[in-house]
Amino acid sequence: MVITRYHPVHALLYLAVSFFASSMVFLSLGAPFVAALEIIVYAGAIIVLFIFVVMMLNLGNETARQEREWLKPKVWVMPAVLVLLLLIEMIILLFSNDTEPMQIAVVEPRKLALSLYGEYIIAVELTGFLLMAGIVGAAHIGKHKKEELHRFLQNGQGDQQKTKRTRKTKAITNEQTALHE
Amino acid sequence: MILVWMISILLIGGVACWLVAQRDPLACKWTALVAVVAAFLLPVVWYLRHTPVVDGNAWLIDYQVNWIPAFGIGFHLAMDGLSFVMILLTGLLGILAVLCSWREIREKTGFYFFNLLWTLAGIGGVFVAMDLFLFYFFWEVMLVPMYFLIAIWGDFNRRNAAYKFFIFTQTGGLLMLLSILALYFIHGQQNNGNYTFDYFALLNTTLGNNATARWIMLGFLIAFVIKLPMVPLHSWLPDAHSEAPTAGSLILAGLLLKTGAYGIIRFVLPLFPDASAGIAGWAMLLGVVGIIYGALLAYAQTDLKRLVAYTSVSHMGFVLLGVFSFNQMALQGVVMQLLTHGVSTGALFALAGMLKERLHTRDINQMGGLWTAMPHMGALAMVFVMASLGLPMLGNFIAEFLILLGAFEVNPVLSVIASLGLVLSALYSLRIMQKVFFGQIQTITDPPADVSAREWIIMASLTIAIVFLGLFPQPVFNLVSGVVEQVVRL
Amino acid sequence: MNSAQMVLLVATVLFTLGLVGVLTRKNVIFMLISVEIMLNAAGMAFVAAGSKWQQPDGQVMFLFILAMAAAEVSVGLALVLQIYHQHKTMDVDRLKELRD
Amino acid sequence: MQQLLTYIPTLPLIGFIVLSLFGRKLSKPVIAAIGAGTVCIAAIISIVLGIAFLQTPPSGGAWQQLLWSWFKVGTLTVDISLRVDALTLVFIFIITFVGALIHIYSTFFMWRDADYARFFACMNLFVCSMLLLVMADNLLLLYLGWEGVGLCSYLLIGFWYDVPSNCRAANKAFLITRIGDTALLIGLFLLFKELGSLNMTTILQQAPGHFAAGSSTITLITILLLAGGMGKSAQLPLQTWLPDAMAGPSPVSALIHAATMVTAGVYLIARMNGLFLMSPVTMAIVAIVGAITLFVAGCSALAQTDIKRILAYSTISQIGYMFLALGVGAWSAAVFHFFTHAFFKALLFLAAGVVIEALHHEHNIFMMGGLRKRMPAVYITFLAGAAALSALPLVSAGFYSKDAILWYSWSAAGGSPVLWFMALAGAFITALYSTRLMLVVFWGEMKTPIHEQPNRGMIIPLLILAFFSVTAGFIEWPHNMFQVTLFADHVQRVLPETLMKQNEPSEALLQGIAALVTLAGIYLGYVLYYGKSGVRWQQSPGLSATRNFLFSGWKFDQLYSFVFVKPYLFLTRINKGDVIDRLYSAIAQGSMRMNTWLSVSQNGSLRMYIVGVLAGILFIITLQLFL
Repeated sequence: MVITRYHPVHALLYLAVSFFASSMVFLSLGAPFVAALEIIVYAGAIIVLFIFVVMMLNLGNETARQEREWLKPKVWVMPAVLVLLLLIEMIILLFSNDTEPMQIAVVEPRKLALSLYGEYIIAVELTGFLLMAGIVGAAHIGKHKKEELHRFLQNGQGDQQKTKRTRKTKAITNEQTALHE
Repeated sequence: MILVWMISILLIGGVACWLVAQRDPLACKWTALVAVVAAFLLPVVWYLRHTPVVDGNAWLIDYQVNWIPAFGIGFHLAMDGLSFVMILLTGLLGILAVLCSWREIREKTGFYFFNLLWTLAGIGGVFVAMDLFLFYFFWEVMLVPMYFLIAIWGDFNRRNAAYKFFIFTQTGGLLMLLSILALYFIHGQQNNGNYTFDYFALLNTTLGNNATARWIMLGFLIAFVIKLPMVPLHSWLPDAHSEAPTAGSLILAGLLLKTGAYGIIRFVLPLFPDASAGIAGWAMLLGVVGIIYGALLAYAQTDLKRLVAYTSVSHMGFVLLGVFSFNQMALQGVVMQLLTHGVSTGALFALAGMLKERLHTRDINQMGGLWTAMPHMGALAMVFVMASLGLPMLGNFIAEFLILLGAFEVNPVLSVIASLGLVLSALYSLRIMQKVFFGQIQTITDPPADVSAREWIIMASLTIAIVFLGLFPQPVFNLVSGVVEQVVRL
Repeated sequence: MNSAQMVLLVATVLFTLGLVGVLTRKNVIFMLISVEIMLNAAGMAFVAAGSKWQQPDGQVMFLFILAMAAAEVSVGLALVLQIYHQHKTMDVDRLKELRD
Repeated sequence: MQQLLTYIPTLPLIGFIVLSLFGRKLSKPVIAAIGAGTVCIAAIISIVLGIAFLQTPPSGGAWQQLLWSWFKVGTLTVDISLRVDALTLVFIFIITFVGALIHIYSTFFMWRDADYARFFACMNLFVCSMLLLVMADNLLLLYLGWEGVGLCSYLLIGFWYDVPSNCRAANKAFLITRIGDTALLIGLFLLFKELGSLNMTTILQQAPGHFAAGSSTITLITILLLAGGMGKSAQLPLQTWLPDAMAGPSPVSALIHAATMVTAGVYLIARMNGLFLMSPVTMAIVAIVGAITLFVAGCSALAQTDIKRILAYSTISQIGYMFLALGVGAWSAAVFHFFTHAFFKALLFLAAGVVIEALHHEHNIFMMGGLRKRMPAVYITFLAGAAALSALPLVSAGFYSKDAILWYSWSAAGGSPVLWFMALAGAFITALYSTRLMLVVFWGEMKTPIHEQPNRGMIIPLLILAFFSVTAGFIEWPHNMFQVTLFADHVQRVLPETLMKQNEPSEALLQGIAALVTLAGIYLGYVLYYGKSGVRWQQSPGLSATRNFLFSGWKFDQLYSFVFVKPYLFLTRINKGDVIDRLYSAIAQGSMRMNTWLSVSQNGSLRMYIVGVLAGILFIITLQLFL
């Protein structure tokens, strides 16, 4: 349902539903901590982020209409067929080797935490770096580009496009001379 | 120590040129000139003061310090007769190259002279480096600035020419690097982990004539014959020569090509005597093919510099033929050919540059009758055209004569075919004179000026050099006799 | 047919659905959403595997995926903002700046 | 005496250096003084030397002067060293003496030319190289002179460089002689390989011990040397350059292409007589080449209309006589013919130069005529030259030398009646075309007005040469007349004696036949060309095909153009772009095309990328499934 919605907010709502569902699956697999995290982080934080963006960009019915235009069968049939193939193959792979049934056991958060800060300590730190970089990067992209945009706006949008085009044509002529030679 | 000074003066001079040029381009030219002159007066003065007795295989100078001892890399410079002769040639042509570019270069003067001087430093280093790692280092030092010289100050097609030059020579260079490393490890394994890049130590590596030796030898050889160039690998040369600025062509033809031949004499033959004897027949054959093929192509060209470039291919065929004759006369002839070809072809390129400066074209169909306007230049051109076709009295004749004579003792058939090159060389050389200087003068509004004072200096020194080599070649033969005998003995 | 395989099957289906989303949608936001689904599916597979072997490692991996997803979403959305500001469109087919 | 040797080639060399460096700044009288003066002094020195040589022959038969050691590599030692023996002395004398006269003549002849200094610089260089050629004591120095004269010939043929045809002629001359030179060079290699030396004395001493007489090696060596000589001396099949070489100024034709350079081949063979004698095959080839050349060139001379080309073909023909003489082993006769030929052919060229100059550069003999009355001095001297050329019995130098060759061609060891008959036919033709030349140019009515009378300075050398053309023969009489054989005695200090057959016909009979044939030729020429009949005869249609054939020099040029020049040009033209270079360009272009092709996939569409990834995954998994 998520992928077929035209309206972004609808899609996000269905996404939240899917997150809840998967958290239930986690719970049934004996991973309560992960199930909780799923709800908190995905359904809480990430969805909220999306919603913020949707609000900031003012995506509403306009976008929905646009999406309806874009989402023609011609567009999605080919990928869908490919993906279907993939799905079939993966299922075949899954069931090709039959294993003994497993018993579900609860893995406690405590055990999880121990291993997280024991053997995976370096990975945790790296994740920290990644998040840090994500934050800094997001902030930087959000801020810096805007300044650039301002400058271009001051100089006039056309100017920028012109410089770009000239650079491109120059590159093309270089290539052509190289070919010619 | 004197060699270190020589190279470092050039390197520092190059940087100084770059810095000075931002204030005053003229001062930069003088800086370059002073640096080149100083750098090459050093060995000459040293030689005059010491005048060592030349005999056997005396190493005139030997300077060695550790550089990266962990890998057995030393900073080892040494000079024997062969190196000294090549250094002299480098000096002469280096000074002339600076003079040649005095008026030709108007843009980015500082960077230009920086590149020029660094190329010269690289060439000088190649001729004296006795550590294979150092040799490779200098090999690259001479390559990269040359690339810039062609790519920035060249003619219309310069980018293409520069790429071609770089790709060809770099391919060779990398093959050589592989071979150097292979040799390094083989030597290290043979001598219980005593890994070293030193030339003299590596000379003792026993390789024999097995497949390994042949492959390693081929790696060196390909690098050198690309530089030389040998015929199937020559195609970078006409482009690079014709597109490079005058000084660039001068250095390319006069010096860079010589590094290839020098490398063969210095490294390939002594390091792999058996393996190189194994392919001598093929190498000689390719040399002869080069002589004939280059001459045929030279005749067909209409671009003056391109024509001269193909004559280089032809003349370098003689070098290959001579080197692989393993004959004292042929090898002496090869060294002579290196010198005289450097002088004569350098002069022809300088002439082509002067003509281009005046007429703004290199197309010989658009020239003609220039003797009327420039009798002096015509006479000078005549001298070097005659040198290029091997007229006795001028140096090239002695070189080619000795090479052919030496090769004749080894392989008469090839030598006879190579002699046909002399007839073909007459064909293309006379074509230059006929198209450029003879005939009706083309309708040029104002006749171009004759040779200027600066150009007189350039051409006069080259003329004196070539006549001297033609009539009194013995000093050169004495200087290199040690090296040659050593190679022949192998 | 046991439960681990069932879970894996679910994860696979979820993954392919996400992939279809990424492939068919032109809107960058929808693509990002689909990517989230795919990440979620991957995480689910990890957890399933972890519970099968009764080890915490699968869950640790899920945590890492979670963190990565968060970072990715934040950066991705910032980019979306910028792209929208610069090009006034969210259509990936018209954003071919990568080409040269 | 010996020290004087150095000065002979050095003086012209100094003249060359001074003139080429400062020629443009000097005034014309100074240039003339330097140019002609150096050669005149050299001539005086050589005469002094000659007298000294005749009075007190040096020990060992030669003077030797080492200047410096040229180079010494391995076993090869080459010195710059001069050596003068009896044979060389003859050549030195001719080169400097005739050279000096021609230089004096040219100071007036070239007076109005803008490039006065260049002319004399080249002429002086030529004299220097030619002297080095004949004075060299080793073959490499000889080769130096050999190429040097080729260079000067090239420079002087193309002296008036602004006419393209002159340059073409110069190129042709240089190239064709270069082919011969290369053969000579290969001969040197072979000699060095066999004998380990290039010194002529050493070679001549060692050769008999080293080679078996008539062995294939010695034959090969001598044939290669002969090829060199054929190129320089314009013998068949390398003769085509000489008629074209007439594009140069007349003094050049006189000095280089008649008197001296073209006889270098004769010198080489005479000098290397020891080698040639060891190979009967080569000797026969030399004789046959000479005989054929003299006949072919003589026929061509008959059909020419350009006065200088007539003389050029006659030069080829006369050198053919010399080769014939060499081939039959009549060494001294060959050198003697060179001696007299130098005088009368130089004379003829110089006189032709005067005529051409006087008639506004008119070369066609049928546009001349009636000059007998208007230029009596030229007429008389030309008559002397033509008489010597046609070997008018007893009163011309040509008779004495040519008669000897005719006789030897039958009766010498290598001779045969066939060769004799060819030579006789040649003599007849020579007489015929000489008469034609005289009659058409000097008799009849005037067709082009004389534009100016020649300068006296040009007439004096003509008179001197005319004097020698008549009298030079008196130093060597046929054996059956007076016992005066000064020349042969002199030369035979170096050259071996001619071997004779046993029962040859009497010399007087052959002489009588030769004289009769010559007179018959002159008479036929008189009948055919006297008065207006000459023009009619020339224009008769029945002979036009033959005439065209002979006029073009037996179509040798066309043949070479078809066999060598055109294929060569074709080869160079199709390969102008360098096939191998194309190969590399093809690699470059291939990768370039690959680049454009692959960059289609790099279209920036994110979804396409993902499809790509997906396809990849599918592929891998499918592989996994089926393998």
